[in-house]
Amino acid sequence: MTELLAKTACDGLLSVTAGPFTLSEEPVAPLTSLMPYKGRDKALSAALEAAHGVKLPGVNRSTSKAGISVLWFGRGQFLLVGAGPDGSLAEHAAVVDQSDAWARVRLEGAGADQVLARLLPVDLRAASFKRGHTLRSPLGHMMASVTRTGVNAFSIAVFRSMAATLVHDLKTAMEGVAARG
Amino acid sequence: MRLANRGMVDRNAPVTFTFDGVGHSGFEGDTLASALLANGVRLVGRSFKYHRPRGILTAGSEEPNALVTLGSGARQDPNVRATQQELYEGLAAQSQNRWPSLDWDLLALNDLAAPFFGAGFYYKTFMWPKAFWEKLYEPAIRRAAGLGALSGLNNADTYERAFAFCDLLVIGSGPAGLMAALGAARAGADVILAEEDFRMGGRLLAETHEVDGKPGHLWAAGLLDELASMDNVRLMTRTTVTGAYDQGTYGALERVSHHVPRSRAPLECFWRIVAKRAILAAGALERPVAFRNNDRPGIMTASAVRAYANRWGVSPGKAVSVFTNNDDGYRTARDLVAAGVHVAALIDSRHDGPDLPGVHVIKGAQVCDAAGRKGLESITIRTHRGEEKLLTDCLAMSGGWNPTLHLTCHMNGRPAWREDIQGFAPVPGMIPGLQAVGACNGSFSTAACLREGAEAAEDALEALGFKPAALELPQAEDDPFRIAPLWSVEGKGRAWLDFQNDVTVKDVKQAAVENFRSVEHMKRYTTQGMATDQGKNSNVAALAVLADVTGRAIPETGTTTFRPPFVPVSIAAMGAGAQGKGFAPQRFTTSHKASIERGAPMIEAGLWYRPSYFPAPGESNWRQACDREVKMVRETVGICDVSTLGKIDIQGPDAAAFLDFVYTNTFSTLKVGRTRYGLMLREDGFVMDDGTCARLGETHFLMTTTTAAAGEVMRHLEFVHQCLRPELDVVFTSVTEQWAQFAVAGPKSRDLLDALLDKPLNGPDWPFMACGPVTVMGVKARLFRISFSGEHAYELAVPARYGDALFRELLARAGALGGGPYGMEALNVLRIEKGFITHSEIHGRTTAYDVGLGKMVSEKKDCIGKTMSERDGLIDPMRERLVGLKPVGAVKQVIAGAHLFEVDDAPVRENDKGYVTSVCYSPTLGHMLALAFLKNGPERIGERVKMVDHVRKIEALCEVVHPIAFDPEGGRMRD
Amino acid sequence: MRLPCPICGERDRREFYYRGAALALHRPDPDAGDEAWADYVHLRDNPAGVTRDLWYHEGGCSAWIVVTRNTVTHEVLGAELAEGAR
Amino acid sequence: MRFSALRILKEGLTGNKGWTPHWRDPAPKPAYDVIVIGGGGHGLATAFYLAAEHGLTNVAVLEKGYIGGGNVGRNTTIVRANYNMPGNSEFYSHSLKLWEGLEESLNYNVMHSQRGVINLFHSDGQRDYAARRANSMINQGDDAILLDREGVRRMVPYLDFENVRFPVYGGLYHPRGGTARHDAVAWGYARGADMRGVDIIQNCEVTGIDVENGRVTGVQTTRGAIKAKKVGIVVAGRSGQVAALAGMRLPIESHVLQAFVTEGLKPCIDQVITFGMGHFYISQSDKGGLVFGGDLDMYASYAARGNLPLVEHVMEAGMTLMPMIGKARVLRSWGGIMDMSPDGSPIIDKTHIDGLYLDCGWCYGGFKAVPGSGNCFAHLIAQDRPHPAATRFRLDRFRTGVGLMDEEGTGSQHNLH
Repeated sequence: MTELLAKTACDGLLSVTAGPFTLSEEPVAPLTSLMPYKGRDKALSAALEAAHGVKLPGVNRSTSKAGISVLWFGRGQFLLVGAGPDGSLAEHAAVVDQSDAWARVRLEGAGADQVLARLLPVDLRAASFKRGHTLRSPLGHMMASVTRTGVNAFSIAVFRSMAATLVHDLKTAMEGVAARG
Repeated sequence: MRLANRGMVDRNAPVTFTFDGVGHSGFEGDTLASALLANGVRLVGRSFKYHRPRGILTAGSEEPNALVTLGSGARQDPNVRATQQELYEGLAAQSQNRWPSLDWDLLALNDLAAPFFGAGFYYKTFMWPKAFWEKLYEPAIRRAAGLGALSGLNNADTYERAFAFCDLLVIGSGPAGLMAALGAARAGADVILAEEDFRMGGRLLAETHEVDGKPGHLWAAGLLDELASMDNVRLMTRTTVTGAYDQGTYGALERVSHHVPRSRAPLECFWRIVAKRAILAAGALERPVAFRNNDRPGIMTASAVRAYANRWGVSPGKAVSVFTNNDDGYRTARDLVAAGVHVAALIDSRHDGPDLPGVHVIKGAQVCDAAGRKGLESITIRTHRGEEKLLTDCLAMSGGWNPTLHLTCHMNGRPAWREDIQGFAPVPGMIPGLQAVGACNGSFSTAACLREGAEAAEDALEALGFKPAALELPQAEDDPFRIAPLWSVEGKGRAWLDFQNDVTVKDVKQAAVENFRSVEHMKRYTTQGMATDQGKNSNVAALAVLADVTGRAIPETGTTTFRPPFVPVSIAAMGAGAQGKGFAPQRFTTSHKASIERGAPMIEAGLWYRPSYFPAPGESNWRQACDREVKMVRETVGICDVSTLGKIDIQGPDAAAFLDFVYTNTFSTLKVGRTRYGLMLREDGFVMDDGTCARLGETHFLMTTTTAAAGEVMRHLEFVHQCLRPELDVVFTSVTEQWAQFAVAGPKSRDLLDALLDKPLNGPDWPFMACGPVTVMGVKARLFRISFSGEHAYELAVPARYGDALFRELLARAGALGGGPYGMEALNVLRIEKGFITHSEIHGRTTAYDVGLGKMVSEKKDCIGKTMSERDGLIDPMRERLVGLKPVGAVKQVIAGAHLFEVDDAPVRENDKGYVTSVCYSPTLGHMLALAFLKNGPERIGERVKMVDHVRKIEALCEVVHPIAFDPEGGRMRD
Repeated sequence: MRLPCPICGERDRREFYYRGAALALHRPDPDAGDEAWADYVHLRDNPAGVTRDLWYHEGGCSAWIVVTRNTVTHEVLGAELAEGAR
Repeated sequence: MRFSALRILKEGLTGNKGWTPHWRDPAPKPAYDVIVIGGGGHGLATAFYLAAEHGLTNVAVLEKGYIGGGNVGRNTTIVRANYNMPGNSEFYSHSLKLWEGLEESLNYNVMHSQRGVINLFHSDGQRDYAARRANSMINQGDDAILLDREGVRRMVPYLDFENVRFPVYGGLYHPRGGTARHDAVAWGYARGADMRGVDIIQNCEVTGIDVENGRVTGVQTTRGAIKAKKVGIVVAGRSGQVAALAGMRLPIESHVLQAFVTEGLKPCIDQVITFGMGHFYISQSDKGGLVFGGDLDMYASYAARGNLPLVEHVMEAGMTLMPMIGKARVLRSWGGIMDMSPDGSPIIDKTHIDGLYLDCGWCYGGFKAVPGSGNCFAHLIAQDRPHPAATRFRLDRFRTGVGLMDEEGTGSQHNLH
């Protein structure tokens, strides 16, 4: 062997469909945790904009431009998605590679919010949780990051090791909602 | 008896079903109860204690008598209310709590012995002889008690849980609920309208009142059409709101497919509805009147009789009589006459009741007895002229109405007594944000319900910040509610209050005589209100009887209170998803698949699955594999996935100061590129966790935790930082999942790595406890020279995507060197041989001092837990402290969980000297080994103690040895 | 039960871990003496009424928060981040 | 009146007209030798043993509401003596022995049913701990049997033995453990105390504790001042408030514990089964309801009611372990207020005030402790020295660290026990 073959988090698990719903794995992308040091949020935002063209988002929001996005990811934490971090960021924040830490899936289909309503204790109604909005909340028993990516589309991430449970739980919910017709 | 041209069942859709094996037919739109009544079935169940024959009492979820079992096998469903169950083709119902049959029930003998079975009789007997309680009395009582039976088989249906959010939750779809929902919906609020029934409309479906000049149910249908067309409205039928909880959270049970045999949809869904405001429009429940033998099949609430006639087109009898203490009973007589049913008489306990054309109204009279054991045949009427018998096969009784206020009591609020309705009504504010309207607020006329519903919508809209929309109040009856209290009819014999639990007026009176005068005492002593209806049919009357017998007014005697759930909810619904694997997430390492391919049995460890051992050809048990794997690590090289250990990336100018504060030992002095073992205490001074911590850069550390405590440690670090030391400029995040990490352990580990890594290791750069970046086949990796086996060992970490490939590569290379994978069993033996502790030893009750690491608590600095660890009781040498044990007597076995004693002492608590935490057979040393906690242990090395395990009957003489049994100098891992 | 996370907004109780009275914020000095330390670790005002206690938004943003709350009615009166609450 | 089958027969034949109050409702006297604050199970038992074993009959039990209205009437009725730690070990052993003679002592059928308690374990590590605990029980002179998987299957075949998450490795079986009818315990002790001359005074809330020169002299109540030579506080759930009347701050945090009962079902669960991994325990009442519970709601509360997350967690644990109970419907849920102590074990001790005694901190193990607690507290009050079975329940153990009894190993955070 001359090369270590990479596997995705949901290798062999996806995609699945039930009724109008499709669950598929998000394409592999660099994921970087950015945790600004004391009082460095603005500087980090400026550095991000200069290097990647996106600013730091507010709480429960994401910013994106040209395939690069930044998700609010919790208290004092952001997730840079889609580009390796520019070296300038480390001056203002702890920069930690998390590209392999998360299983990321995409749930699509009319009524997808009803599928997530089986698992997430948060209000996902379209009026209050719009495209680009993001939040941290437990999906079933798993700490998750959920982002609305479209009218009927969500991007969901949980710890990589829990990929099988994530797929199982979402599939069960999809089937339950689909069976009601 | 089915009535022509009445009701809302679909006469073009006949449905066949069976009850106790007998075939019957009904129509779509029937409940099992309405269909049974239509087929003339009156005896449907037996009571709990006296096994009295019982019929249908009500037309709703409060039914105490008509409980049946549906289905069979794993789908057997006991205690289903026939009054709520929708009929479907092929439905098969069985009666309950009878033997050998519903008709001939042996335990009906209990009824004859009733004088001896009064309230609380069992507290006074069955005491002698003592041993008979468990052997004779209790089994007999248990067999006689209970209602339906569980199948005993694993649940085979699917259930789900879901969350919903809204501005306004409206509970109940009668006139009040419909107006409230419409008012709020038109103004643009997000509305959920929840209705227990399978059809919306509430009481309007059961009455003949007109609303806005048309039949009430048609008015409701029109309004429902409008609601159904609105995006901001969710109509939920078959959904009972079961509980009111804090901050506007409501529990609700949706019976999704109980009416659809073999549906693919879940059977039930348990909802958690979060509502900014709620309107309770749950209506009211009619109360029975207590009189002698008022539990005969055929005696029903008047509103139920009316509902069966109007909604289902069924008359429960051929000659119906009515007994009432209020005007409402007249409606039943009126509607029955209109439907062509013979009304034998209307008995009004009041002298001033109205007249009703075509009906023989007997005023100032009472029903004082009923005859017809398995079905009503006659009643006895008492008037000022004396008693007379009346032939009747159905008695519709009305003792007045109780507002369905149950939800309002769920947060400890107490309702208030209202003389005008002779009932309890909610008080505003019992549930923050919830307003009760209509009948459940004690306002019984249709007009009042419509008005209060509309007004409550306005109030809610104002609170929510919406501008109310136009809403016209429809015209409807606004009759006053006139009632004169009548709780129980005087006379001999037993008059039932709580039908299912067989609690009679006599029982309540006897309880009072025995000084169970508090309403709570009375309920607990008589079991009144403890049946499946939770007192919905009996609480107020029982309270009234208690008030009467104790000479107090009703409000002074007590109040009614109710706890969740409003109706019983299946465990499967509220615990949906947990059956099988769902209790917690499963966590899989990247090497899982490869380990399974090698036949490794997996065991769960802190949600992770880890290989127990890797069986080789010819091995017939785990011990052979384990011994081989241990030998392999000691002699060549072994590979073990250690990714499950928690890994926390810690960075910032104050990272080192932070670690100095959370660890007992010092990390600010650690050099970059080096790793140090650290010990963490809880603030109470006991050990929380241990692990290594690597300094990757001047301000960059990587902390390792045990697998089990990873979450707890993360939470602790956040606590220490945010709550105790927020001034520190440090940030951290878990990187457990980012890295797949493998131990490469054994004398040949270096050889393996030199061949595998892109650049061979330069020895002097990689002393024991060194760490740093390396590359593996072009992949950036991290290498740590740490050891949990006592051998020269490394841990190699790569991004998780490469974990599977690297594990396979490592196994191939180890195999070529005579090594291979090792599992948890071998890992455990390796660490016991070395005296390394795990959570078997740091089990939350041990200190650093106990585990021999007292010196790791730095004297030069403060740290979490330091002060409390210095308490007298925690530094007493006579504490149980860590030692090794080696069997030296005839019995060569040691076992975890055994206790330690002096050799000549009796093995009793007073002599207890300690206990064994971890044991193994050491293939390296050729005997069994144990880690144990022994009083003053470290001072007793070389002495002998007795190990006793009572439960597995093992006693062994042991020598106390140093916990590090193998290579105590540590040369093997350092060199 | 729902709690107002100062960062995420109102969330279900199931997202939070409970630790106990906010007294935990006031860790004594190492040399404060046995009494002060024993009190800090063990004794509680434990009011039947308004209290301030510490919760961790474990399932959400990971903030430790101080919630002002009534232990009798479960009414929630407010919440603030623990890092600024001492 | 003595209760017996014969008495029931006689009363039944004569119209049940001869029954009399189980206890009197006397007005408070101006002074008593001993006042017991709290008419719960522990308080009533204390009064009973003061009278029955120490000859102290000039005793009043003061109850704010109605007797037995607190935790003795809102628990899951489990009685056992299966502790591991010294202190708890001898105390619960003592208590269980009192249970075994309780019906005879009280002439009241409390339906103590020694149907056996099984604690399941699911890993080697848990088996080791179960064995250690079982050995502690036998060292104490109590009974314990370590069942293997097949042994458990023979007794409770309906568990999900194939569960991949929590494979049943075996169980710690305690044959003498079981259940009792909770209310009857309170009433039986009340009747027994009353028969011996104790005044049980309901609707009498203590609003002050009178102390002169470091010695207790009486109490202030909603029914007036009452003098007393000695006062015992035994009000678990409200210990902090009552102790505060004497200027004391306690190592107690009050928490809500919910419990559940289903509709009546034909017999299906014959023992008490506990599933430690899911914090779940269940038995079936003689009436047929499945009685079960789980962990605390986890937040400080005096509301005596809980919330859905914990409810659902308990149901999940039930469905995980015994999916055959899925169709049982939960009829009622309730909550009790628990005195949670920093090591999960109770306190029976003197206070810094002469003549004032404290019995509290029962966490959620108070029901099975009722006879033992009453017996040992009465001993302490009457003799001014601890009962031999309760010497370790000292108030100062948290300060000194001597003799902590942290069965769970979770440390000083009150709600984790």
